[in-house]
Amino acid sequence: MLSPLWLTLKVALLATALAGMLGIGLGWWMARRRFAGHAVLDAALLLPMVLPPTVVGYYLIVLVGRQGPLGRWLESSFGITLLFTWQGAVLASAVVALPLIYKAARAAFEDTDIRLAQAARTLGAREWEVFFRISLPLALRGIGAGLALTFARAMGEFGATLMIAGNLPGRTQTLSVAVYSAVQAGDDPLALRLTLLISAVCIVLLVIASRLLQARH
Amino acid sequence: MLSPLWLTLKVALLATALAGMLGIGLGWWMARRRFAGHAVLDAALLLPMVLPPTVVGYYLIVLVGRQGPLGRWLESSFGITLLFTWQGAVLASAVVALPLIYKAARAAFEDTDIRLAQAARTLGAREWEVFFRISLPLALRGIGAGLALTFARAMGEFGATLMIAGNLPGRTQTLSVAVYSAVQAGDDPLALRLTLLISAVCIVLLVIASRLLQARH
Amino acid sequence: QEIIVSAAASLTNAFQSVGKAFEQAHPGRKVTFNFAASGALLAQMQQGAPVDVFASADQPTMDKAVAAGLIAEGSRADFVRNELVLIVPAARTQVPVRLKDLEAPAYRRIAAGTPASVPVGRYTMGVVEQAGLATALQPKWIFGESVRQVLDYVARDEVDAGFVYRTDAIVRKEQTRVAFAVPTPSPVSYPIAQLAASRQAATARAFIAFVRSAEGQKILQGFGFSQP
Amino acid sequence: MNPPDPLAPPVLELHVRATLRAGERHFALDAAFESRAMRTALLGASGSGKSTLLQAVAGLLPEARGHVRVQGRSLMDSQAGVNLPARLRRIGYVFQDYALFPHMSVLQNLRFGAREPEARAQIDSLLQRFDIEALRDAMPRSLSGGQRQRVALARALAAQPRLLLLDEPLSALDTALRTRLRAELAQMLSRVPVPVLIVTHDPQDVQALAQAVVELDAGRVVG
Amino acid sequence: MNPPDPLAPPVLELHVRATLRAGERHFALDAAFESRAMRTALLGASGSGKSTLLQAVAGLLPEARGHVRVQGRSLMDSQAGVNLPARLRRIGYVFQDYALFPHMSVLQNLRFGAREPEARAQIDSLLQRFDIEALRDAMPRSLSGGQRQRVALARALAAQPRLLLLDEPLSALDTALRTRLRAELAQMLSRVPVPVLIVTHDPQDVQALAQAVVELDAGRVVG
Ligand SMILES: Nc1ncnc2c1ncn2[C@@H]1O[C@H](COP(=O)(O)OP(=O)(O)OP(=O)(O)O)[C@@H](O)[C@H]1O
Ligand SMILES: Nc1ncnc2c1ncn2[C@@H]1O[C@H](COP(=O)(O)OP(=O)(O)OP(=O)(O)O)[C@@H](O)[C@H]1O
Ligand code: MOO
Ligand SMILES: [Mg+2]
Ligand SMILES: [Mg+2]
Repeated sequence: MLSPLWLTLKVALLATALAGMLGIGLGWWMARRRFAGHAVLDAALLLPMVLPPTVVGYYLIVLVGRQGPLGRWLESSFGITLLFTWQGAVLASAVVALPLIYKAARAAFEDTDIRLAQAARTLGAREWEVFFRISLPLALRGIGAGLALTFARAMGEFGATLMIAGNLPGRTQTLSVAVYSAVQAGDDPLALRLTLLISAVCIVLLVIASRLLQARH
Repeated sequence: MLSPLWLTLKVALLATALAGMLGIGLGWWMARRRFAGHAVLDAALLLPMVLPPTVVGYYLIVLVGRQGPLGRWLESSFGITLLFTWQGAVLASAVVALPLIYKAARAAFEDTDIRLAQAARTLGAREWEVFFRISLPLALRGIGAGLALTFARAMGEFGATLMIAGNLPGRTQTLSVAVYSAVQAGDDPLALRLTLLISAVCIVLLVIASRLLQARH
Repeated sequence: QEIIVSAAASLTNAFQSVGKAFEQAHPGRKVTFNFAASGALLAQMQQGAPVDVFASADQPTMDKAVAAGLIAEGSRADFVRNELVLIVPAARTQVPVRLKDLEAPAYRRIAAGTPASVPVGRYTMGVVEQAGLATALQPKWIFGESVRQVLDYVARDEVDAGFVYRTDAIVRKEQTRVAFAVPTPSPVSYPIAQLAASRQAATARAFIAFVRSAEGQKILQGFGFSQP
Repeated sequence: MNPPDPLAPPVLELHVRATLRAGERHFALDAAFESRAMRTALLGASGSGKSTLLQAVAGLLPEARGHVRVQGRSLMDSQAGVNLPARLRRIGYVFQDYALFPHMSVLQNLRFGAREPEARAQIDSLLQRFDIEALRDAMPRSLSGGQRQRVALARALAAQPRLLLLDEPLSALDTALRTRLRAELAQMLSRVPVPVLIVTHDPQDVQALAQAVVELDAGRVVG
Repeated sequence: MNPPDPLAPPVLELHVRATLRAGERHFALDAAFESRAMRTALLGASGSGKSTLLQAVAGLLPEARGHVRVQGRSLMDSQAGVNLPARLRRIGYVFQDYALFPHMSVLQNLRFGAREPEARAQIDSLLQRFDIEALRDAMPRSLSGGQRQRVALARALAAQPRLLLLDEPLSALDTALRTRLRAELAQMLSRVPVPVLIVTHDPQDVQALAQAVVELDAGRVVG
């Protein structure tokens, strides 16, 4: 029961980091820019959420599988294969969870007072300073909520993960895949134990994270 | 292809409404109150997100099935059964999507300026007026983002839905279940058509919703 | 030396035991399983998943794998049979004895796997059609995402009857009762094969041989499977 | 203005204690005074506790203890267990930083507190008096500083309060406008006799608008 | 103060055109003036465009056209295609509503713009002059109105700007403090000769801090 736990944590944390960077960046960009098709792009960024994870997983393997355009390039250029690896699980979870942090970040950035960013600029701040020292801290509560959701989703993701990473015990079998398998195998006691474990771990981590965030306030 | 579409829309919209009311209420309450176990409850409210939907569905059946405590009560008191009905699908989707709107609403409410609520109180506003006329409109952007995520999730939900609602063609078969089946059955052309349909519908609805929201600003 | 065996979800419990026995019998060799629905397994292999052995719950999925050129020639073999059975909740006093009984109003809801994606559902629809009951039963169906879901519905007394494999019924023998076995037009046989791309062909073949050996078959029978 | 009636209860009687904390810092307010004048000016150096006192009177400081009586009406009396919620105190409060509702137009801001038809009927004349009719449909974010201040003042008056708390209500206005509004305000207050507690740094405001002066220093009343 | 040198370029030369819109309303700014004085007061009624003009000079109004030159240095010249971003204009701007960074302490607010070691070294003395040393670790939300205003002023000066834009920088201060800070400011400005454009409604501010006066009315320079 411990090996899937570490794997799950590793996958969920890395996926949160990956989706977090991408989603916060996208949210920032979409909050500031307006262009034709802006609203459509915004809605399209939610699609990984709208499609059943298994379907997302399916299209992901079409893309990054050995036959896929991206997969072939990754393999020939760097010798990286994503199918049946925990890195693949990270990718799947990150893609599925991306809409969560993106939407939260965009709303949070739009709610920050632009006049504070302007004040920072008159004080000589470059754009990256404005971002890291003003906009990001001011949007922290909304972004924190988005990251909590992202992490939770990454912990619970199994549809797309199962497709890309497979269900290889000890190697790519995350806790949620294990719970799923246990339920499927009719092993109720194991399913319950795993459910309690995953719930406890998640609550503990989220509580710690919220403490840390509060301390910064 | 159209009958699952209407069903999906009906289920997703009702689930968004249900999760929305509950999640916004919970978010408001959690934003204002502090008590022992507050952080733990906050994290626990994310659990429907952390557990694989199939597992959530499984426990929901245990709860609202005919053998379940809630299910038995509902049936004997009101003659309502949720299993294998589209109302069951609404419940499953709402439960799975609840964390999204809850987290978004809580963060948005916490970011609103309490002094504006205070100003409203000095002007004679009751608490419900403060909520509906001040706090809710001020938190609208964050809440809107949360509702968009909730809707998208409800559209895409199928793990828990399938468990509770069964997969009754024309009655409880939602679009995402249909895409899932198509992918599983290896019917790629059908899967692609359904994917495009579900994506298009979702984008159109989200774009319309964001227009409406903007008009209010 | 490690091989990856992609096997249908319904083999989960049985293959885990087989795998342990195989590793004991062949020290230094390791089997890692990848359990999922047969359709998902096929999609993975088509995209180049590094699988050595594929065990499907039905022939059509394996046929598609062969057609896609994934399977090493001559390695395909049927290794177990399963049986379609009709089960009812254990508490029921009335038990159907033939398919036609399901027409009775007492059977309001009947669960089966989703025909499009769950093999057991395909078999079910086949026999129902052959018995001329398709129209009569049509309004009664509740489709599950997997055979386990069908089993669960019956075990919880949510439906009046359900079609599952014998191997599944065994898992919940306390809460369910097998009414009768349903003969299928084509037998429910599971094919196993080595992947053409396998880099561990020897181990893969050894595993397939072990599954088909007397020892392997004994384990599988313990989980309710019968000989091919 | 008539001279205060010596037999009537004091217009304002208050004794407010509260301690504000933020990290290591804290600020203790312990201010008591009585005033028989309808309009009292609250003076004091920056940071002496003027705004904090107004908040306590308005019922916005949950930690406040003591008592607040306005023309004999008890708004708070912690010994007697009385603590009217802000909503029921009927106070017109001009916050130092206005606290306009950013999602409402000027008119909507004014209407928010004007519940009775009578109060509503009066809104047009308020807009006119404060020279903001042209801005009735403007949103606060598109107003200048002085315009915002006038809206805040008009909003407080529109609610027909029984006590006015004005926190530097004219500070953002140019001299001409300030003189005009000061006169306007004085005139309005003489017609509808509402008790007023006004924070200001302008001696002319004190002269024109107040009949008594209370001075705060480090949270306590002096002089 | 020395009399202005007639041969040197004017301290301030500007002509700014911009139109603000919100819904139906719009406000057209079209203000041009030259000033040879180091310190110029900008007067005008509430809503006449003073804050808008300062924003344009600071580079915060993207729609602004025209030119802005400070001591010969061109900050904007739309004909020549020059438009320095706000970051490079080296302007110390005291916003009318302060715009303090709410997530930073007073000290962190001051340090934000003080990039060079020399600027940093000066922070302590600024805190002292504005009587806010005791508040160095306080967060803006726990400050009084006048305290916030002083922090905003200190923050603008801490960045060692080459032009100061002060939007009613002393309006929230009590009379005593106001007089003291006015003197303090005048003294600091006489030591480090930075051009100043100050919006104020207080004749005493004009007298003590400005050598020239420009008056705005409805977006245009009058008188
Ligand atoms: N949450 C807080 N924690 C600690 N101290 C606080 C808090 N809020 C305000 N203070 C301090 O309380 C004192 C009184 O603040 P208050 O706003 O009442 O002053 P004021 O008299 O209105 O001043 P001004 O004229 O500058 O507006 C100030 O010194 C301020 O720094
Ligand atoms: N976005 C906007 N759209 C339309 N009008 C605006 C907008 N922003 C400001 N205004 C108007 O522009 C005018 C000038 O505003 P500005 O803030 O420059 O005035 P000001 O001279 O600083 O006044 P005050 O002394 O009251 O601060 C005001 O009438 C204001 O209502
Ligand atoms: O073993 Mo299956 O492919 O889930 O019926
Ligand atoms: Mg104050
Ligand atoms: Mg202004």
